[in-house]
Amino acid sequence: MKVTRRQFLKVTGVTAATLAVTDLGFDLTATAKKLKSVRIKNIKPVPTICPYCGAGCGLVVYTKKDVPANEPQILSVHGDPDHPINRGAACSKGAALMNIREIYDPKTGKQQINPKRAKKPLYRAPYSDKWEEKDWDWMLDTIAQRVKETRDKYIIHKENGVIVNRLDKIASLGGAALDNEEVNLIVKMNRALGMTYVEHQARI
Amino acid sequence: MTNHWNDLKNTDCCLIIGSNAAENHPISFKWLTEAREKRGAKIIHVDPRFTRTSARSDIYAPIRPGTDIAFIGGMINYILENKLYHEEYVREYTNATFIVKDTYDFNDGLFSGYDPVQRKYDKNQWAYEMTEDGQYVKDMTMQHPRCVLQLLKKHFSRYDIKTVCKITGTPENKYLEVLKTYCTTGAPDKAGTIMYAMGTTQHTVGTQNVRSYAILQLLLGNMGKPGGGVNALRGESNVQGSTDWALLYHILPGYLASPQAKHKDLKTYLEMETPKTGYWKNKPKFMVSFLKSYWMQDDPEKSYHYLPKRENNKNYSHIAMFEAMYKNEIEGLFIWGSNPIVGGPNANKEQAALAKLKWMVAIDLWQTETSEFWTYKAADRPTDKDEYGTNLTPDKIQTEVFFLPACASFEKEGSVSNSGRWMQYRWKAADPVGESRADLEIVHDLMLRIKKLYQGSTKPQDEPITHLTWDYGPEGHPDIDKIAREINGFTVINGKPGKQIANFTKLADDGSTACSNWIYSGCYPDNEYLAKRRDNRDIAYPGTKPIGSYSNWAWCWPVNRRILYNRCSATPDGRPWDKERVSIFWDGSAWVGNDVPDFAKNKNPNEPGGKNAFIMRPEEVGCIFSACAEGPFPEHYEPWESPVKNLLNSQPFNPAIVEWEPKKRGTTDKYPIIGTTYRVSEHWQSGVMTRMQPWLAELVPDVFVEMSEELAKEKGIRNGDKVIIMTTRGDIKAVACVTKRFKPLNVAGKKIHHIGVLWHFGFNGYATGDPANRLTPHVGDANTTIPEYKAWLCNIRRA
Amino acid sequence: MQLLTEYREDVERVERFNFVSRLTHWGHTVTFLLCLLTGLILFLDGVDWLAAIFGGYNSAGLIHRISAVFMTLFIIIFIIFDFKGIKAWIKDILSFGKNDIIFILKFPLEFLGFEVKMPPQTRFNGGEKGNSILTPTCVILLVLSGYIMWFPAAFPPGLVRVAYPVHDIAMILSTFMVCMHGYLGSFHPGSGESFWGMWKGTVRADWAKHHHPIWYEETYGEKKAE
Amino acid sequence: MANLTNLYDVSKCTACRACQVACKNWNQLPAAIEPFKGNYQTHEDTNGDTYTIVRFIEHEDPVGGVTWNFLKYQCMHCSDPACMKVCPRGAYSKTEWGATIHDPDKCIGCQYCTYACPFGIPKYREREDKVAKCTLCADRVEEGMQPACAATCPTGALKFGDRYELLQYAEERVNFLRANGYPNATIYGKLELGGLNKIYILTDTPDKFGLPVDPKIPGQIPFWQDIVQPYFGWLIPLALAGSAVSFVTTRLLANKHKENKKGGHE
Repeated sequence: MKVTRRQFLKVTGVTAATLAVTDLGFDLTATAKKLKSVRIKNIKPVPTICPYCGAGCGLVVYTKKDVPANEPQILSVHGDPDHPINRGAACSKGAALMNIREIYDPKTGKQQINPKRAKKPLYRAPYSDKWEEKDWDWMLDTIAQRVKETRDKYIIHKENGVIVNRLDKIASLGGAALDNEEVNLIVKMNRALGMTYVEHQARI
Repeated sequence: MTNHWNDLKNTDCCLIIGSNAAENHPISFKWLTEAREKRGAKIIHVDPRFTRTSARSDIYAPIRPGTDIAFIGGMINYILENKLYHEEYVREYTNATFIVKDTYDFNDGLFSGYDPVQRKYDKNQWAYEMTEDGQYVKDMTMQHPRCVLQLLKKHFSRYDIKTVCKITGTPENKYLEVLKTYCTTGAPDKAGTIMYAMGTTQHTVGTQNVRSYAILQLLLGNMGKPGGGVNALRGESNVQGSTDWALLYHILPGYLASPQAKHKDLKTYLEMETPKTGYWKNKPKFMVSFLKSYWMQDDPEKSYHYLPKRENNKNYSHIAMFEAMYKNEIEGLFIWGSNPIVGGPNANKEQAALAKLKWMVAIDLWQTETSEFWTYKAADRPTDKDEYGTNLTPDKIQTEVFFLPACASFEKEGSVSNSGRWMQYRWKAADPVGESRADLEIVHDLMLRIKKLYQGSTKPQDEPITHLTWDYGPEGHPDIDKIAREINGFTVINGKPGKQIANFTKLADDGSTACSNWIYSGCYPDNEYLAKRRDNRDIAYPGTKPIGSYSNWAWCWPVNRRILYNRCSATPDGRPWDKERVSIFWDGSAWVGNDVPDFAKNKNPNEPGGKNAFIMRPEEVGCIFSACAEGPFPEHYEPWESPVKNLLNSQPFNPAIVEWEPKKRGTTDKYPIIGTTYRVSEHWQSGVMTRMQPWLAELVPDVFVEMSEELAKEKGIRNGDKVIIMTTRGDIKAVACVTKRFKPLNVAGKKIHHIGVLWHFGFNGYATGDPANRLTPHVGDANTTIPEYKAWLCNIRRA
Repeated sequence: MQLLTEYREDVERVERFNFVSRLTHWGHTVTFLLCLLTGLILFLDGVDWLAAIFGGYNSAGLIHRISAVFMTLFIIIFIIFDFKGIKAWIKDILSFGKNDIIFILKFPLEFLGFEVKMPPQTRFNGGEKGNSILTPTCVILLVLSGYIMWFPAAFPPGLVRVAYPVHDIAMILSTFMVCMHGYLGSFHPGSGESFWGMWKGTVRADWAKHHHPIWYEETYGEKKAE
Repeated sequence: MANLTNLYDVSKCTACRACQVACKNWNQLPAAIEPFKGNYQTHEDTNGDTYTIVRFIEHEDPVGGVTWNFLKYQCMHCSDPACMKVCPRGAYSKTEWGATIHDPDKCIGCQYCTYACPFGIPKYREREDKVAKCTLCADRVEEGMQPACAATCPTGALKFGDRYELLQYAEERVNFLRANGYPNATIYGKLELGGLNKIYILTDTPDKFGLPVDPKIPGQIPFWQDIVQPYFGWLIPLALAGSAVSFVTTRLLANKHKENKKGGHE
C-alpha cells in the first residue's frame, strides 16, 4: 500500500474529517496480519457534548444496539472528528466518558455497569443511619408534600402593602451541568414557588 | 468568553492569568499551539503555581495569590507611561475621553463616598459630567485632568515596577519580560487575548481583577478583535447556560435583575431597571415576554407580582444561603447535581448547616458526599478540631433526605452552552442506568404534582402556581421540543402560542410575545432547532480569509454572534484593523464579514453613534471607568487573610466586602503560610463525577498538597508523607507533593511560603480524601460574593 | 538381545546407595524428564504436538513449574536427610585424580564396547565424578535460574536476563549428561550392576570389588574392619 | 510499504494524559489504581493494564530555572524487536507497516520479552497469565483510523502518519526549537536501535526524559538467541546418537568377545 500525501494529511487530522468517522481514506485491509476486527465498524456513533468543562468539545458514543438498559451498551467513546472545537480530540476526562456508565472490572477485565451509579430513589428518614429504597411515585409525592407544607407555612404574600410572594425557607442549589431545557424548567419551578435562595456553581 | 475557543488561534499573544488552561481546559492549548506554530504567538502564564500550563508557556511569571490588580495595575501604568496604548481605539471606543465629576476622589485606598459603617460607597460621587441636554461631556484630546484617561494615569502612577514586584513577589526581570511581550499587542494590527478562570474571580477583589483585565484590553485595543478579548474559561459544561438561565438569586433569565421589594410593580421595575441609552433600553420587551412565557394567560402587570420579590439589598448568595441555613433560617433544600460539602467554601460549616435542614432533596448520578452528609463517614476528621459542630452522628441529624437518581448527559437529550456561548445539542446515546431519570423528567413530574396539590386553591399567594403555564405534556416524559420553542419565543394569540419569532428584535412589551430567555431568542426561529446544526465548514466572506467562526455549527447567543463587540475589530470608519483577520467591516451600505455584526447592520460609521461599539452599555463605549462596589478603578487590596500589609494603602482588605465571620480571620502568628486551592486535569470540580470513575481515579488517586522543597525542609516533611493542613476553620489530611515547581516568594524582602491543595476530594468514590474546602473561609467578593478560595492563611505539619 | 544385566540374589551383595540417595535420584529422574519435555516445548519451535501431550501450552507450563517445585523439594530432602552422604559424595568427587583422568581418556573405547584395562576407581569412577560435578551443578543452576524466571519481579532485571541463557545452557548440558548417564546406567552392557545399585540399593560384592576397588576396600574391605 | 508511526512532540504535550485514558478506552483495559506517591505520575511504569503512561520529570538549573518535562512512554515498535526475538511461542510479529503486535492467544505469560526489551515494555497481566503491550492500535489503523492516543491528543503533540514524512517534519521542528530556546532539542527514534517505529521530538537530551541515550538490546539476548538456542542444542541429539551407536557397537563387540560379561561402568 502506498500512502499518498493527501492520505497522510487525512491520517494526521490536518484536513477536517467528513461525517464518516471511520473513513480516513486509505486501505490497509490487505495486510496479512489477522486482528480482531474493529468493534465499532458499521456502527453509527451518536454525537454528544462533553459534560465537563466549558469548552464544549464534541464526543461521539458508539453503542451496541438491542442490549437491555441495565447491561453494558457502550463500545467506545471518541472525540468527535467533525467538531470544530476539538477535531476528534478529547482530554483525559472526555476520553473517560464511558466510565460514567460502564467500567472494566480490574479482577476479570469484564465490562460492567459502574457499580457506583445510583440506580434507585433512596430515602433517609430523620435520625436514621441508612438509606431505604423507595419508588419514584412515593418520592415525588412526598417531596411535593414537603414543598407544600413548608411553602404554605412560610410564604410571604404581602409586605408593607406590596405583593412580594417571597419564600425564603426553601433553597435551590446547583444545575451547572444540566441542559438548558432543564435549567429553564428548574428556574421556572423555583420562581413560581416564590424561592429567593436560588444559587448554583457560577457563584462558587 | 467575549470570543470563543477556535478564535484563540488568531491571537498574537495570550496572557493566561488566574487560570491553569492546559490542565482545566485542555482544548484551549490546541488552538494556542496552532497560534504559536502558525503565527509565532507567545504564551504568558502568570500564576502562583508552576503548572502544566507554565510548562508549555513561553514566559512563566510567579505571582503571590491575590495580587492580580497590582500585577495588571503595573502593566497599565507601564502602557500609559510609555504610550503603548492604541490611541485611536481608546479615543473612539472607550470612555477615556469622558469627564468625571469633581466629586470623584481617591485617597489612601478609599474612593470618595465611602460609608465605613455600611462598608458601602455612594456611587453617585463618581458620575460623569453631563451637559444640560443629557449628553456626556468629553475631551477628545484626553488631556483634561478629570477625563478618564488622566484619572487612570493618576490612579495607577503608584503602580511602578518596583512596588508591583514587591507586592506580587514576581522577579523583576520576569515582570519586565511580561510587560514587553504583552504590551506589543497595542499595535493596531495585533491582537492579544487574556484567558482567566477561577484564579481571578475567587478573591475578595475578584470583580476588580476582571475589571483590570478589561481596562488593559481596552487600552491595547484588544476587545472585539479576532484573537483578542477577555475570555473567562468556564468550568462546567453548562455553567454558561445555567447562568444565562439565572440559577442565581439576583437575576432572571437573560440577565434581567430579579425584582426586589422596592420594585413594587412592573412599571416601577421597568422604570428603575431600564437605562435610557444603549441596547438595554429594550428591557421592557424582554421582561414582559419573559413574564408571558411563565404565565401566558395573565396580564404581565399582574403576573409580575407572581415573581418573588426579594428583600431590598439582601444578599441571597451561596455563602449567605449557608449562613442562613446554619442559623436555622432555611427548612428545605433542592440540590441539583451539586456537592457543597466538598465544593462550598468553609465546607465544615456548610456540612453543619445541612444538618439544620428539615428536608433535603438531592438529585445526582451518584451518592455525593452532600447526599450522605448524615453518615458516620461524613463526620470523620483527621484531628479533634470541630469549629462548627460537624462531628454529628446520624442519630443527632434530623434532616430527611430524598435522593433521586439522575441519568448521565449522554443518557438523555438537550442542549448546553459552552464558554464561547455556543448552544450545542447532545443526543441520547445510551439508556439510563437502573431507574435513573433525566432531570428534565424529574422537575416536570415534580412540578405537575405540586400543581396538583394546589389545584383549586383560591389563595392569592398560590396563583403563581395555579396560573403557571406548564404545558409540556403529561407526566413521564416532557416534550423537549416545546421547551426549546418557548426558549426561542413565539407570538401569543389568545393566551396560546402562535408563530415562532425570528429573534429578540421581534419581541414586544405589550404581551403579544412570549420568550423565556431573550438572549437565546433566535435559536429556534422556524422549524429547526439551530443548536442541532452540524455543518463544520469555516466559510469566509468573499475577499477575506476564514477566521474560525464556524457560523453554521450549532448556534451561539446573541443572534449567532461569535465574537462580542466585533464593531471594534474595524477602524472607526469601518475598515478592518488587520486584513488577515477580518471579523466585520463596512462595505459602504452595510456591516458584513465573517460574523454577525454586534451593531446595527446598516448603521453608517459616519452617522451619529456610528462608532459606538459597545451597544450594551448606556455610554455605548467600553468602560475604563466603571462603578463597581469598591470603586470605579481597581485598587490593590490584600486578601482577607494575608501575611503582609498592603504597600499601596492602609486598608487591611477590600473595604466594601461583607465580613461573615470576623473571628475566623486567621493571622500570621499561627497561620503564616499562604494557602490556595486548585484543580487538576484529571478530576472535575468536587470530583463527584471523576472520583467515581476508575480510569480517572487511577490518574490522581489521592488529595495532595504541593509545597516547595524549602518549606518541606523547614517542616521536616518528605515527598509522599501524610501531612495535616490547618486553618481557623478546620484541618485536613493530605499527601505531600514536594516539588521544585513551588518556590517561596520574596514579598517586600520577606520570604513567604505558599502551598496549594487539590479540592476535588471527598469520602466517596474510587479515590477518596479530605475536602480542601474545609480550610477555605466564608468571605466573598464585594460585588458577586464569590468566595475567596484562592488566598487564605494556614499552617502545615507532618501527620 | 538382553537389555539389562540380571539381578542376582544368589551372590553376596553390598549396599551402594542408601534410600535417600535413591529417592533423590529417581525423584530427580522423573521431575527432570517432566521439566525437560515440558521445557522443550518452548526451546524447540513447532512442537505443538509435544504441548498437546501435556494438554496445551498452559498446562505444560503448569506441569513444568510443579515438577520444578518437586525437584527442589528432592534436593532439600536430600540435604536434610543425608547430609553425611552428600559430604562423602562431595569428598569423593573432590578426590578427582590421575586415575580418573586416565579413566576418562580411555572411556570412549569402553563406551563403544572395546575391552579396556582401567585404573582402580574410588566409589565413583572418573566418568561418574564428571557427571556428579556437571549434572547437579546444572540442576542447581536450572533451579535457581528457573525461580528467577518464574518470579522476575523479585530480582534485578540484569539477573533475569542472564537467567534465560543460563537456564538453556544448563538444560542442554544436563540433558546431554542425562542421556549419557541414562544409557550407561542402564542399557550399556558394562554398566550391569550399577543400575541395580541405584534401583535396589545393593550391588554384587564381586562387581564392586572389580569396578570400585578403592571404595570397596574402604567400605567393606579389611581396612574398614579395622 | 511505507512505515506508519506516531510522532510525539514533547514541546506540545500538556500531559493531560488523555492518551493514557483513550488507550484504556480503546483497548478495554481496567484501571490499575495505585496510591499517590508524591508525583503526578502515579504509575512508575507501564503495567499489564496500562500500555502507555506519561512521565513527569522536574529539572532545575541555575540559568534556565525549573522545567517540567513530560514524556509519553509506551512500546517503541522497534524495527528488529527483542521481544519478537525471544518469544518462545512466536507471539510477536511485525505488521508490514511497522507495528510490533502481540498475539495473546499464543502468549503463555513467560515474560521473556519483558526482560529482553530495552525499554521494559511488555508487561505481565496477572488475571490472564499473559503479557500485554501497546499495539499501535493496529486494529484501528488497518481499518483506516488513527491510533487512539493520536486521535485523542488535544494539542496535536501526537501525530500519526508516514514515518518518512513525519521525520522530515520532525527535522524542521527540531531546527525551530533549537533556534527558539531549546538548544539541545533533538529527535529520538530516528537512529536508535536502527530506527524505532516511534519518533520523539525532544526539547532536551533524552536522559532528561528518562529515555536511554543509546538503547541497546541487552548483550545476553543475542548470545542466548543467536548462539545458545541454535547451536548448543545439538549436544542433545549428539548424546542420543552416541548412545545409539554404543548400544549397537557394544553388543556387536560383546558378541565377538563373549567374555566381556563382567565388565562395564555406568
